[in-house]
Amino acid sequence: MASETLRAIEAIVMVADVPVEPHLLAQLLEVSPARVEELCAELEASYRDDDRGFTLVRVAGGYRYQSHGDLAAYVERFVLEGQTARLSAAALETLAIIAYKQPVSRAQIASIRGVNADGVIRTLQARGFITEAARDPGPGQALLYGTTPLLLERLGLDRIEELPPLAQFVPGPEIMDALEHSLQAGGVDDEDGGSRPTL
Amino acid sequence: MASETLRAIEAIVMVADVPVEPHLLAQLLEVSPARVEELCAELEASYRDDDRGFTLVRVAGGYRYQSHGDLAAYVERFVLEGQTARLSAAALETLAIIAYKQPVSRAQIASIRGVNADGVIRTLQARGFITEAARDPGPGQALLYGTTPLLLERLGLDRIEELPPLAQFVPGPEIMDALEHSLQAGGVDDEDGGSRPTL
Amino acid sequence: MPYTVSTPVFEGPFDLLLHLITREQVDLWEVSLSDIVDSYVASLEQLRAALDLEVATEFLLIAAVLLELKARRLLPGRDDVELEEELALWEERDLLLARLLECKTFKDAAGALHRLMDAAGRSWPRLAGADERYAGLMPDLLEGVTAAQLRDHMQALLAPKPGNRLLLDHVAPVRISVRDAVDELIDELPRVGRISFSRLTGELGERLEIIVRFLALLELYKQGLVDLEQASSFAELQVSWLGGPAPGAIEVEEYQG
Repeated sequence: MASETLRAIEAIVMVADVPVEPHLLAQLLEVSPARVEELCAELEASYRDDDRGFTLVRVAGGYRYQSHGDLAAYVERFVLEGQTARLSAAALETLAIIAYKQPVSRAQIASIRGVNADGVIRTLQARGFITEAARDPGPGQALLYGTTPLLLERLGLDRIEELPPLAQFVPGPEIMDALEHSLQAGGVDDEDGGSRPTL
Repeated sequence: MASETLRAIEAIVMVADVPVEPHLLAQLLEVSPARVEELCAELEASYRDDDRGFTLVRVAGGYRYQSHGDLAAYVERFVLEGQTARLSAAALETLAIIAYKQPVSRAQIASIRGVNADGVIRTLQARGFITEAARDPGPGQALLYGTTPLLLERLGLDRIEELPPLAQFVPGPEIMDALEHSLQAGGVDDEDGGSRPTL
Repeated sequence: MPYTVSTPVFEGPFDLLLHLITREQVDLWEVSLSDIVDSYVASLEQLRAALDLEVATEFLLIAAVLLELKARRLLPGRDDVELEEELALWEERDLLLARLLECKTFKDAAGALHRLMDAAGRSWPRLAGADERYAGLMPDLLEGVTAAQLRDHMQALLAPKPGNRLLLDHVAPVRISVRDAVDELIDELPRVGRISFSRLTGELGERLEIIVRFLALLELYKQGLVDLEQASSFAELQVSWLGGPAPGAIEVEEYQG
């Protein structure tokens, strides 16, 4: 029976999308960082002994799972064939926010999108479309992101100011729906009940 | 020595960010889809036997790694925000109707629930759980809604057919009787000690 | 709060009705139609501030069927109703039953979905994707992406969300209360003295209004303010005012909370 701490390390590192620092693991699991290092070494050895197709590696100050180097040929095939070529809607949204609001922090992006964007930010950064442009001078010293010359080049722009201006707000179909619904409900006095206010 | 194909499955699923379809794996690894299923079952069993903190699951038509459910308490600490905001009772009911009756129109949903479901439908759509699946071929050409692979992932199901059969939820005889009895019109039954209408 | 109706407890008329019927599961046979109808109408009154027109209509439609069923029960053996009407009532009742059953079925199915989600929610998927060793292999992510597309996304993000309930306070929901009907009758009956039920309700257009007025009449009868006579089972119901206290001084059993 594997220890709960050992299993918890596996679970956390498995769902993390960045390398997890041993200090963080130690804190989450209420053991010493040294113990975390020991357990990770234990896990790494057991994957090696079991001849798994993945490894636990220490990289960029933390632990992460990655596919075993000797299976690179398969992974390459998968990456080439398995992925869709287009950016996801989430990635496009995040890119749009960074382009128009730069420099902007992760927290600000998340608050505009309504969901966390960390994974997407990492992808965009890995592809060289965005970069860490500055640090927030405020207390948190949050990293601020901005766009790269590569992105401008790919969009066919010379300067970021050439981005198309944001138009005056035009209500989208959902807003129209909501308005209409409300006005409809307001039409109690309409005998025929069928007249719909047009906007 | 684990087979190369087995290890390659581990390596590929490890780098995937959506469930990997067995057909794709079969194609990349040049084995039959049935063989892929066998190997995945083997992997799943070996992680279980080794008491790993992660599992290989089949969900939404493909295989993915995920943290073991019994470690939720630890992973929660790491993943700061909850995976999903909770759905309201209204949203769940609407989702159930769409899941079981898809493709289904707004009007059909509203008629089952007895209330307009537009707001709830919009929420479910925004959450990515349902989508406009088709158009009614009839005169109105009403939009018909269906569920998405994301919903399957959230439910932990491989296919929508894995939902428990709806027949299971049809009210039992006690409820039927209660409903029927309560809505009895006329005084026929009142003589024999049934409920007495009181003013 | 979504701008569609979300009442504190009940999502729609079926929800409410199911609750009323099944709440006392211990002693199902004691649940009387009267209690259900009264509770239903009472809840409706409580909910009215939160209802919009469309939903209020659904609630009222069911209230009408319920009241009709109740009215029928109050007069056992009353068969001066036309066969067609009788059949229509049974049809409505069966329809209501069928819809209640369907609603209950999906309610329970929703519970199952909830449990599945809860169980699945205890695991988190791996979403890390391929590491940087494979980054160079990824297809051109920006293919087909234009600056205009970015602008469209930004604009969509900045648009106000229709999440909030728009002001509906100016809407007066349709109200039907037995108390109002009682007041009307107290005003009208002393002037006419004796009148047939059909004349008394002659100018009322809606079936529900007639039913409510009938309930009001029964209320007055119970309090000894009117007399009701019916010569034979098919005869017209005659209403006579027996005199009594000044209008407004009457305690009406609360139908509407």
